[in-house]
This record gives sequence, structure tokens and C-alpha cells, in this order.
Amino acid sequence: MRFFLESKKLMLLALGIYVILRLSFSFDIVSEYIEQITIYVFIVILAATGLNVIYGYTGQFSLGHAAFYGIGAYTSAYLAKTSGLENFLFFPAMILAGGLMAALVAYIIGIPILRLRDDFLGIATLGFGILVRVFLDNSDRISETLGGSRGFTGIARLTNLEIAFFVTVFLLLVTRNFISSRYGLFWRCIKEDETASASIGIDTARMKLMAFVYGCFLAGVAGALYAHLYTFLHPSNFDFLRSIDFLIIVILGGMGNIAGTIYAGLLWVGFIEGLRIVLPANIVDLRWVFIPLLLIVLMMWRPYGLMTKKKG
Amino acid sequence: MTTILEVDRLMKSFGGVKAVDGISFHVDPGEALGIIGPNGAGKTTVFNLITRFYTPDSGDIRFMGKSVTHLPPYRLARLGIGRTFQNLRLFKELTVLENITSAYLSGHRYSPFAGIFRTGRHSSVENNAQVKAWVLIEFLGLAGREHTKAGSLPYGEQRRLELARALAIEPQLLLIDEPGAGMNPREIQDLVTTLREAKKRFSLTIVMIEHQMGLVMNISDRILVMDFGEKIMEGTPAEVKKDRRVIEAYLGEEGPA
Amino acid sequence: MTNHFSNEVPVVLAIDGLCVSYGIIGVLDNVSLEVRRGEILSIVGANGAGKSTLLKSITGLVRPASGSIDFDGTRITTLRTDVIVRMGVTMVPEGRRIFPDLTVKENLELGGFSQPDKKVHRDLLDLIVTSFPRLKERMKQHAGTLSGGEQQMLAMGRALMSHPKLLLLDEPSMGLSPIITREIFSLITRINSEKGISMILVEQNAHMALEHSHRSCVLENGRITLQGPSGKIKHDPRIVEAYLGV
Amino acid sequence: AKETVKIGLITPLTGDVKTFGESIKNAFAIAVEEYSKKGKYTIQTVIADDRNDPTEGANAALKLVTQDKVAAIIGPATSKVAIPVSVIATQYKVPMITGTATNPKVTFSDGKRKPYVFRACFVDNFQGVVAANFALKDLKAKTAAVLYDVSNDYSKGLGEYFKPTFTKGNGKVVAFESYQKDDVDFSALITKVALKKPDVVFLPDYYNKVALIARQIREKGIKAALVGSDGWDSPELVKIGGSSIIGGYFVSHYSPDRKDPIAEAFIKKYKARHGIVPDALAALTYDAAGILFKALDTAKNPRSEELLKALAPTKGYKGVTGTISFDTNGDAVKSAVILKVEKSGFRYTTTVNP
Amino acid sequence: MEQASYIAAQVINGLQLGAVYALIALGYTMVYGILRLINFAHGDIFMLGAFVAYFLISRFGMPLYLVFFATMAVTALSGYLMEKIAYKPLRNAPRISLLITAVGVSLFLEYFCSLRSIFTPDYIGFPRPFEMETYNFSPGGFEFSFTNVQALIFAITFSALVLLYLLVYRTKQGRAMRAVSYDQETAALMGINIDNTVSLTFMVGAALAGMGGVLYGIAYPQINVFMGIMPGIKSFIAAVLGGIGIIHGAVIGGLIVGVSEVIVSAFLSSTYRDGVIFVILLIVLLVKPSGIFGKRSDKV
Ligand SMILES: Nc1ncnc2c1ncn2[C@@H]1O[C@H](COP(=O)(O)OP(=O)(O)OP(=O)(O)O)[C@@H](O)[C@H]1O
Ligand SMILES: Nc1ncnc2c1ncn2[C@@H]1O[C@H](COP(=O)(O)OP(=O)(O)OP(=O)(O)O)[C@@H](O)[C@H]1O
Ligand SMILES: [Mg+2]
Ligand SMILES: [Mg+2]
Repeated sequence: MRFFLESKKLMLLALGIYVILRLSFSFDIVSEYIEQITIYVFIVILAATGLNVIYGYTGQFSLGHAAFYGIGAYTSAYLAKTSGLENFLFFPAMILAGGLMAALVAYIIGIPILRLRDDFLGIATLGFGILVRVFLDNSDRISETLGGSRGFTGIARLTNLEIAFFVTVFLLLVTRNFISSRYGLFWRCIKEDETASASIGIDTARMKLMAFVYGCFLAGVAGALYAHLYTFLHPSNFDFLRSIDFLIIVILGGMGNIAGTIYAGLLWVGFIEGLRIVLPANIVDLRWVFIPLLLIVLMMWRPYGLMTKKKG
Repeated sequence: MTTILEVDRLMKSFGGVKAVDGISFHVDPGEALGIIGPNGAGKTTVFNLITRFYTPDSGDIRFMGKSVTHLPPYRLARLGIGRTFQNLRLFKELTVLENITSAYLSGHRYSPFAGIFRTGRHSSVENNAQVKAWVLIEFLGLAGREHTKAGSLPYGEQRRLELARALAIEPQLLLIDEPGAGMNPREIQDLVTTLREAKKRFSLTIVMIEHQMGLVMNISDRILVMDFGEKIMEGTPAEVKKDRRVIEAYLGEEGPA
Repeated sequence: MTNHFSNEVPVVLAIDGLCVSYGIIGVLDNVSLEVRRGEILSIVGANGAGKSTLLKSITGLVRPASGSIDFDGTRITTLRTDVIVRMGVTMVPEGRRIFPDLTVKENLELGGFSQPDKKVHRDLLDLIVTSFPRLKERMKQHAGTLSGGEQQMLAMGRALMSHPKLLLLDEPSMGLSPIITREIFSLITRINSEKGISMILVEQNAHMALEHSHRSCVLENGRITLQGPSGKIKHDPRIVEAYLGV
Repeated sequence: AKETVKIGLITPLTGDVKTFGESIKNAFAIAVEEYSKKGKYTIQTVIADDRNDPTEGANAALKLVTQDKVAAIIGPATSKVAIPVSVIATQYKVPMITGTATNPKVTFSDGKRKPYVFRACFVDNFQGVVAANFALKDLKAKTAAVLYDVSNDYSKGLGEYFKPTFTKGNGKVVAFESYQKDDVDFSALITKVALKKPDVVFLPDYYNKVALIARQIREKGIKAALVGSDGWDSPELVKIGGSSIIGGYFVSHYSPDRKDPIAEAFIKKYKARHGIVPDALAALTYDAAGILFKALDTAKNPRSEELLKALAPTKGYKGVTGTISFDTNGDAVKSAVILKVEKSGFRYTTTVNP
Repeated sequence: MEQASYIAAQVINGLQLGAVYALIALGYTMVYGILRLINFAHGDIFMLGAFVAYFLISRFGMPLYLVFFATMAVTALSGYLMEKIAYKPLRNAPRISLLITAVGVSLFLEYFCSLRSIFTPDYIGFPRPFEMETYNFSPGGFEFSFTNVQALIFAITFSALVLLYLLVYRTKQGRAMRAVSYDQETAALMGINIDNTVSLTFMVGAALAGMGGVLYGIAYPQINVFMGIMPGIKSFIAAVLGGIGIIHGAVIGGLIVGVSEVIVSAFLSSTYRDGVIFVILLIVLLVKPSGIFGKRSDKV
């Protein structure tokens, strides 16, 4: 298929990375901790890419991305657990279900909410994030399995390097093509000027919704992978600060820059976990003092994202 | 069909100000209509009402015989009403080429699936878009700039790019709001030539708002003069130039500057 | 207008060897010029020649890479915009830039922000209101809802409120009806002759610019290619060909 | 030289419950130091911060287990972090003892016992039941109101176990109201509760919330007795709550004023080092570590199987928080004490056996 | 009658909470107005205010009115420093980078202050400098009561509103603030010193947040380094609800958020209080995209 032919170089690169990772995992060159973090990085990149589509490309400010990540996580975990199909065979279907549920919710909430712009949209999505958090906290009223504020326990560990890697790479390629198609072009037009976009015949409401739904779909898929990697879900994993995490990655990577998102995801998780390794025991409590400092310094150094040199 | 656009007793007020006060006019296919009038007469508002960026308080707009008053802006664009803006509205971070292809592609579809998996439909539509864009780039003298970001073009080229973008939706009716603003007399002469040629080549009907008499008097077959949201007169350029009311309200005593 | 400014009239503004660039793109290349007290200097040039950039560097909105700018004998090259403004240099920016959510009156008052004298303030307001009756009707309206022409009048009026010694006008007639354009230019002349305010006038409408200035410069690709009394420049064949049309 | 054994401590050293993490870290350090003097092995502590975040906790646990290769884990402090860590402990067969995580699912979930996971505290249901019985029998309460934090599993769990016990004993729960983690304004709830005039108000939450609620309860003129849980145990309780909280009762693990040499020794040491009386978190962690070290000494070797064999049958361990035995689920079986809040501190009232 | 008294009691409860939100929202609105920046660290300035007041009262036993002034001075200074150190270098950067920096500043303040060598990670009791008194009224059998704490909060919030109004709409500095908030370059062309104006705005906003912190400590006498997060978010929602950039909008928005939170807790369940705020916000924004008092003039 052309899809694979056109991305030949990238596919080869991906394959190379995969082989290196697989070998170092199989031969215990790195600890399982590093393995887990590596897989986690893919998940974070995938979710952040979703936000990049929504915000970086289409200019729709979202402060509630983690909510969709959470919806994907809870949906797929719940389906897998209650259907008894907690195995590798059905796992792709469960991942898809997580993504689709996030997309569906995004669709329903997007119709009213996406009429708002900029910070107003940001605040509305932030509010939605809080709403989802409240819902998850009380989810045990709906089903004991969901666990409410006690957390959703006993999820099968189905996410492994292969699944996480290939799902992420495939969806990144899809995203890249999507963005270079007419739809991606329209998204960028809308980001620049909505009125002008409408004047050349772009159905702005529909395109914005499409970007939002797609971006949330990616978050949902990432959430599904997360649920089956960490095997435990807690509402506090999907709160405002997690949304900010994704936003930080998008901005560090540069708005509308997928490669940047990949690097920034790696850097951000790498830094948070790396400090865990390098900080001496008596000052571990400084870890979260250093992390924001690094963030501030990075922003001053590269206000347009890591990949873009300072302008002007 | 005799008229391409019919505006019927259009009204719009903002707060207490009646920006457009029951204006009616029509545009025939293939003609160029100029709209002039003092600042604040409501000219731009008329454009915004036709393209539905503002909702009319009352009145009706018919395009090619059908009422389009209720349609959203993007539908009007797809029906064939193109426009430019008084204060440039380009996609500044997009290249010249992208500015033009986006307009073409909005009317030439392929599915998201085709886009993601690069089907044959995708390539044929995309190829056509490039071809069409190149025609416009050459036509408006933007060759060599195609990969420049629109925002970093000099002002005059930005104006031309906006025109190219409006033409890329393959409109039948083109509404242009002060294309000559910020141009020197020499550049205006060039613009006259370009617009004349565009009209012929793309069989356009043009409605133009303009304060530069050198431009509007040269292009228009007919001129409509507005003041206080109303039509104060309508006629050929020669008639308008002589009209007392127009001279008093708009042109000033010494004739066109 | 005829040029009657001899060398005895003091120089208000002196620019020497000014170079400006945005990033790596050079915009102004070794520009030198002078404005004498009470003089109107017009700058003519194609789109993108760097006219606005020149005005912005005078008011400190753009930092020059090299060269110097002196106003009234003081070096202002590196001063902050508000300091320069308070020294008596005011600009009417391109595209009006009025404050859309403030009323017309508030916009005018802001123009007089650096004007401590209440009496001068009131007199100026009166002058502006009589010069632009249209603004008077709209004193309480939000400036953002004015039409393009009304906004340009407001921008002019606002600049005059600071009682400047040197007024920089960036395309004041852009988007204005012929009658208002003429009014604006006659106002420019009147202010100049009555108040003796020196001006730099950047204008696309080359006919009007040459008509209403004492001296003119032609700016092409960031360099001054021609300079002289407006009366003379008006008839220069190169100018006629490139800027005036037939 | 003695053989070195690595023990991991996972605890929140940053974030919203940093306070817990510090108490736990301090207590653990004392336990390690004491053990080093007479124990079989040299202990090397590896400390990891979980920021009270499940993902961070899981990452930290994996690091300790697969990278640092610790022999056992002490912690984490809260259930939401202890649950994912317990999964990892089970998977990698590393014994883990949490001092303070009270959610039943830490040791037992989805119908399965997590064989490597233990805890030194009692579980939510026990405390809820104890508190309800105390209210019924000792306070002779007929009606009760429950206010709990719906987003805090600890608080919610206790509230939910209190209710049926109290109802079964012919009491009536006249108000069962919840609030959210970040709430500080409980006026609406309390105004509501005031109308019902309950005999007792059950406040199963941490001291900071309880103290605020207690103040607002008294300010609204409610005279009901206040009853709570081990989360109350902090010197700050009285500082924040002032006179409103005086006279309240709460279930706890140990009483600082009970004559008990082990407890006294620990309290003295802790006080000497940190200038404050240890809270329940510190005492429980000290006991958790003590149980682990005892097993370490009895086990053939400090590897997982053998350590587990020594740990699981722990019976009658004499700790600061009472005599601890593990039941088949690895949960501590021990008596609870009821303490009364007084101006000078917490006074021992009675002991309740399971 | 009893029901009416109950409702009245709940509304007064809500107004108390709302008035504190309003104070924080005022600062948000001002800073947002001038830099279009959602200053996430604003909630932490509020926290700082509460801690400063705590130290002043418990360590130095300072009288209350002095505590207010001293706290406001300290938070104003910290607002000033925050702007100069973290935000000013990014004045010409994209707005979103500024927002991320603000998040960084916020996290930094929280985690830094939670170090025992700085403040403390504990929840600590705030020493209320006076005894609470309740005043009961029963005009015609309709009973309601309020406390001296509530009276203090209302009085201060209301005077802050009036003073701020005078500052912004009646003084030259206020006009400068508004000009800078629309267009910095043009404001500079009016002879306005941008740096000073931005600094002033930050200081005023931070002083209000500091005052909010003191009142919060008095009303809900317990403080912690993370105490600013939720009130911060809710106050920003309040500011948006009322129309961001509009002074009285912030106050009305704060009161709406406070009252609806309490009313929902009273008649539905406390669980839904945050959810309901979102629903109200959404409805308001969909009907009026710029908030209740928000202005808009988007000409095409
Ligand atoms: N969005 C709006 N809100 C309020 N008033 C408006 C709005 N748009 C236009 N107006 C008012 O309507 C009137 C007509 O404005 P319009 O822009 O149509 O004038 P115009 O004829 O295009 O003028 P110009 O030649 O200066 O561009 C003006 O008085 C203006 O103040
Ligand atoms: N902020 C900026 N960043 C980068 N390039 C700029 C910037 N502003 C202007 N330029 C470029 O500098 C050149 C000169 O611009 P300037 O605005 O000074 O021209 P001008 O003579 O005033 O033209 P116009 O008649 O269009 O107003 C143009 O090529 C323009 O694209
Ligand atoms: Mg117009
Ligand atoms: Mg210019």
C-alpha cells in the first residue's frame, strides 16, 4: 500500500529503533524499570501528539486533555475486565474501544464547546476535566469495578513493547499523513484565521470538531495502553496537572511539530524519572523543585519550542 | 437568469447605529459594480452581510435566483461567492502556495481515509490543486514567492495573494474590499490591469468597494454610492462624478484627487 | 509647497547611517536624513521599502543595528519609546491602532498621557473636535466600532493630543474617502503652519505627499535613492514613471 | 563484615502529603539504625519518592525492584499508591509491608490474595466498625451524621463501613454527606446536618480536614460528639481545631500515654531526634520495619521465598502500636484504642479488640 | 419560614466563599487583562499571603490591620519579582510559552515552599486574631445570622472592588493599564512606560491575592502550601464567568461560583459542586462567549 511505501524511510528507522529496544530488553541490558519507562514514553508521546493536533495545528486551546486519556483508560480496562476477554488476542479491540469512547465523548462535548475560542475554550476544557475527575471519583456508584476514588484495580498487564511501539508508530504515521492532507491544511488555516477560513469555503465548525475528536481519539488509545501497562487506574492520574503535562510536552516540542513532540516527550519523562536516579537520597524532596525550574529555564531558552531557535 | 446577486431591503444596526438601512441593489452577471461612499457609510457591512459574517436584521439576499440569507459563510463560498477583506486576513504562517491550495481544496474533496492512506483520489485532487495554484501564482506575479510565508511578504504582494486565494475557490462573484488601499498610483494602475484580465479570464462578476477613484472609476461598469447605510445614487462612473450629492458627501469640490 | 528652509533653520531630527534588520533580513541600509524645524519631509517608496521601519526606529519600537538618531540635539537611538514620546516625537502608526474597547474620548485622553498641563490638554481637545466634527458626535462610542476613516481621524487626533514637536505620519490617508483625504492633508498643512510642528509623512498617495511636503526622500529597498525639494521631485521622470503613473 | 541487604522505602517526599512521607522516613531511619546494632545484616536503604501519585509510585517500585534489586519494600503511605506497588511486588516476588495503607485491596483484590504484601495497620472496615460500636455503646448515640471525602479512598471506606454497623446496632444515620478533596468550606453540609441534630458526627478523615470541619461544626452551634479515625492523630489537630475538637474521640493504633516500654522507648527516641511526638504514620512504619527486620533475622537467607516464609506467620509481634499478628490476607490483626482529644494531648480511653 | 431561613443561611455561606474567590479573581482579571496571561502562579501568591500573615500573627503578634498592609506589601513585592524574573524575559515570546512558565513558577512555589527549611509541608492552623461572633436577626420570624468574619470579608472585598474601580477607571495610571492591555506598542507611543505599568498591575493583583490569603486564613483557619491551587482555578473560572478583564465581572463571577457551590452542596450533593460550576460556565459562555459582562467588538 502507498501508505507504507511513502513512509519507507521512517518505517525503516522505526524498525531499527524497535530492534535495538527489543534486543536491549531481551538481553537484560536495561532493567525492567527502564523498559517500563520506555513504553510509558511512547504512550505519553501518543497522547501529546493528540493534543498537538488539537492545539498545535488547529489552535484549539485545551486544558482538559487528560480527561480523554482517562476516558480511554477506564473504558478499555472496564471492557476488558468485564467481558472476560483480557488477552492479547482481543487487546487491539480493547485499545480501539478506548480510543473510540474518548472520540465519542469528544464529539458530544465538542459540538457545544468548540464554539469558544482561545483561553475561553481552555477554561471550558479545564472545567470539563474537573467534571470527568468528579465523575471518576464517584464511578463506583455506577459499577463497583470502576472503583471510584479507591481506584480501578486488577487490570491485566497486556501492554508490552511491541503493542505500544507499533500502535504509536502506526498512529504517528497516520497523523502525519492526516496533517499533510487537505484536512491538516484546513486545521492550520483555522488556527491562523477562522473568518478567512470560512470565507474560502472551509466548514470551520466541522473541521475543528474533526481535529478535536481525532486528537482525543489518540489520547484515548494512549489511555488504553496506559491502563494495561500500569494495571491500576486512579482518578488523580487524570487530573488537571496531567493535562498540563501534555501541554508542556506540546509546547516544549513546538506547536505543530510532531518530531518535536517526540523529543519533548522523551525529554520530559526522561527528566522526571532521571532525577529519581541521579538525586542523592537526602535531597530527593528537591526533585519537584528542580523540575519546574528546568521548565522555566527551557522556556526562556527556547520560547518557540526546543526545535525552533529564538526569533528576532 | 438576469441577475447574479440581488440584495433586497437589507438592514443591519449595531446598538443604535443603523449601519445598513434598507439598501437594495442587484448585480448582473459579468458586470463590475463599484461601491463608494464616505467612511462609515456601511459598505463593508454590506459585504459582511452578503457573506453572512453578520446576520441581517431583515432583508433578503438572492444569489443566482435562490435565497441564500440563511446559509453559513462557508456554504456561500462554496456556492461561488469569493471575497477579500478590508484589513488583510491571510494565513500568515502558511506559505503562499498553501494559502492558495487551501482555498481550492475546500471545494474539491477527498475523504480523510483517502488522505491518510494516500489513495489515487488523493493524488489526483492534490495534483489539480497544485496546477490551479500555479496558474494563479503566475497570474498575480507571485512566482518565486510560493514557499515564502504569507506574513513575511511585502504589503502589496499580500494584497495580491489575498486576491489569488479568493480566486482559488473558483468564484462566480468576487467581492473585493478596498484592494487599492496602501498602494501608490503606479501600483494601482497595475491592479486595474490585473483585475480587468482576471474578470475576463475567470468570467467573474465583481463588486468592489474602493476609495481610490483611479481604480474604481476605471474598472466599474456601474457605481453605487452609499451614505448613512442607504443608496444615495447609482449610475455610470461619468454620471456619478458629476452628481452634486456625491461631490458634497464624498468626492469633494476639486474633483478626484 | 515651496522649500524655504535654509541652513539657518535648526535641525530637529538627524539620522545618520541607520541600518535596521529583522533577524537576518536587512531592511534599512545606511539611511541618513535630516528634518528641520517646521519642515514636512515626505517619504515615498514602494511597499516593503522600509518606510514604516524607519519611523519605528525613530520612536524606538525597532532597535537599529547601527547608526544614530538625534532629536533636538539629544541622542535617542537607544532610548525607550515612552521616553522618546515624552521628548516630543509622536507617531500615528500604520493601520491606525486605535484602542478598540476604549471610547473615542478615552483614546484622545490617552494621546495626551504625557501632557501634564491641563490647559494645553483642553485646548488641544477643542482643536481636534473642531477639526473632526465626526469624532465629536462619537465621543462616547467605543473606538472599535468606528469605520476605517473615522478611526484614522481618531488616530491623528490622538497623536496631536501629545503636543508633539515632531509628528511621524505613517500612511494617514490609507482607506479614506477622497474628501476626508483632502481634509486630512489640509489639516496636516494647517498644523504645520499654525503650530510649527515638524513632520515626516510616509504616504502611498504620492501625488498628495509631494503636494503637501517641503522636501521628499525616495526610499527603495532600504536605501535613499533620491532626495530634494518636493516641487522638484514631482517632475523627476523616474518618480513619475515609478510612483505617480500617468 | 555482615552481609548487606537492600531495603526499599517508597514514600511521598514531595507533593500534597509530604508530611506523611517525612514522618515515615524519620521512623524508618530509627528502625534501621536500631536494627543495624544487633541485626544479622547491614541494611542499605534505597529511598524513592512517589509524590502520592500512582504512576510515580509504580515507576519507583519498578526501579527499586529491578534496578536496585531490593530484598523488600516498606511503604507506600497511601492506598492509591500502595495498590499499584503491591502488584509489582507480587509480580517480582518482593515482600512488601505498608505501615499505613488501609484499603483492603492492597493485600487482596479480585478474589486473590497478593502473597507478598502485608500491612501493619488495620483495614478500613475494622476501624469503621470500631468507631460505630464505640458510638453506640460507649457514647449511647441514637443518631449519627457521617461526613466523608469522596475523593479519598481512606475516608470513603471508613464512612461506608461505619454506616451499616451503626444501623445494625439500632442507630440511625441521619446524614451521610460527602465533600471533595480540596474543599475548605463545609458550611453547606454543616448547615444541613445541623437541621438533623445528630448525637454524634463521624469524621473519618485526616486531621487537617477534621479540624476545619470541627470548627465549622461548632460555629454552626452543633453540640454533637465528634468521632473519628486514626487520621486524626497529629499534634496539629488541636492547633487547627482549637476548642472545637476538644472532647472528640478517635480510633487509633496506639496511645502515647499508655504505659508500654516499647512505645515509650520509640517515642522518646523520636522526640529526641525530631522534637515532636511521632504520629501514627511514624509508629506504624516503625512497626512495619520491625516486623520485616525480625523476619530477616529468622529467615534462612534474605531472598524473597525465604523472607516470605519467615514473614507470613508473624504472630504476636510486640510493636509500638500493639501486638501484631498477620491474618491469612497479610493484614495486621491487633487491637485498637480509642483516644480522647484533650487540651494537653490525646488521652487513652479504651481498647477494642478485633 | 424555616426553609427560607435555611436558604438564607446557605446563601450567606456561599457569599462568604464567593467573596474570597472574588478577591483572587480580581487579581487574575487584572493580570490577564494586561498580558493575556492566565497566571497560574496567582493562586500561589494567595498561598504566600496566607503564610506571611500566619508568621506575622503567630511570631510577632501583629495587630490585624497591620497584618493586612504588611502582607499586601510582601505579596506585591513577590508579584513584582515574579514578573521581572520569570515573565518579563518572555514578553515577546508566544503567549503560551508564558503560560507554561507560569505553570513552572506555580509548581516551583508550591514545592519549594513545602520544603521544611522554607515553610512546611504540613497543614497548619491559622491563628484567628479575634473571636468569632455571630449576630442573629429575625425580622418577622425570618431568621438569619451572620458572623463578624463574614462582615469583615464582605467589607474588604467590597472596598477592594471600589478602590480598584477608581484606580482603573479614574486615574491616569488606570488608563495606562487599560491602554497597555489592548496594545503595548501603541501604548508606548502614547508615552506610557510599559514596564512600570505591567509591574504595577502585577503588584496590585498580587496584593489583592495576598489580602485574599489573609481573609481565607481567617475564614477557614488552616493553611498549606497547596492551598492555592483549587481556589486559584475556581477564581479564574469566576473571572471568566464574569467577563475577564472586567472588574465588577470578577466580583460577580466570584459570588456566583461561591453561592452556586454552596447551594449545590446544600440541596444536591457536595460531590457535584465542582461539576455544577463547569455547567454554569459552559452555559454562560455559550450564550455569551465573553462572559456575563464581557465586551466584544469583533469587526470583520
Ligand atoms: N461590529 C460592529 N459593531 C458596532 N458597530 C459597527 C460594527 N461594524 C460596523 N459598525 C458601524 O457601522 C458603520 C458602518 O461601518 P462600515 O465598516 O460598514 O463602513 P464602511 O463604509 O466600510 O467605511 P470605510 O470606508 O471607512 O471602510 C460604522 O459607523 C461603524 O461604526
Ligand atoms: N516584524 C517584522 N519581522 C520581519 N520582517 C519584517 C517585520 N516588519 C517588516 N518586515 C519586513 O521589512 C520590510 C520593510 O517593511 P516596512 O513595513 O518598513 O515597509 P514599508 O515601506 O512601510 O511598506 P508598506 O508600504 O507596505 O507599509 C518588508 O519586507 C517587511 O516584510
Ligand atoms: Mg470598509
Ligand atoms: Mg509601512
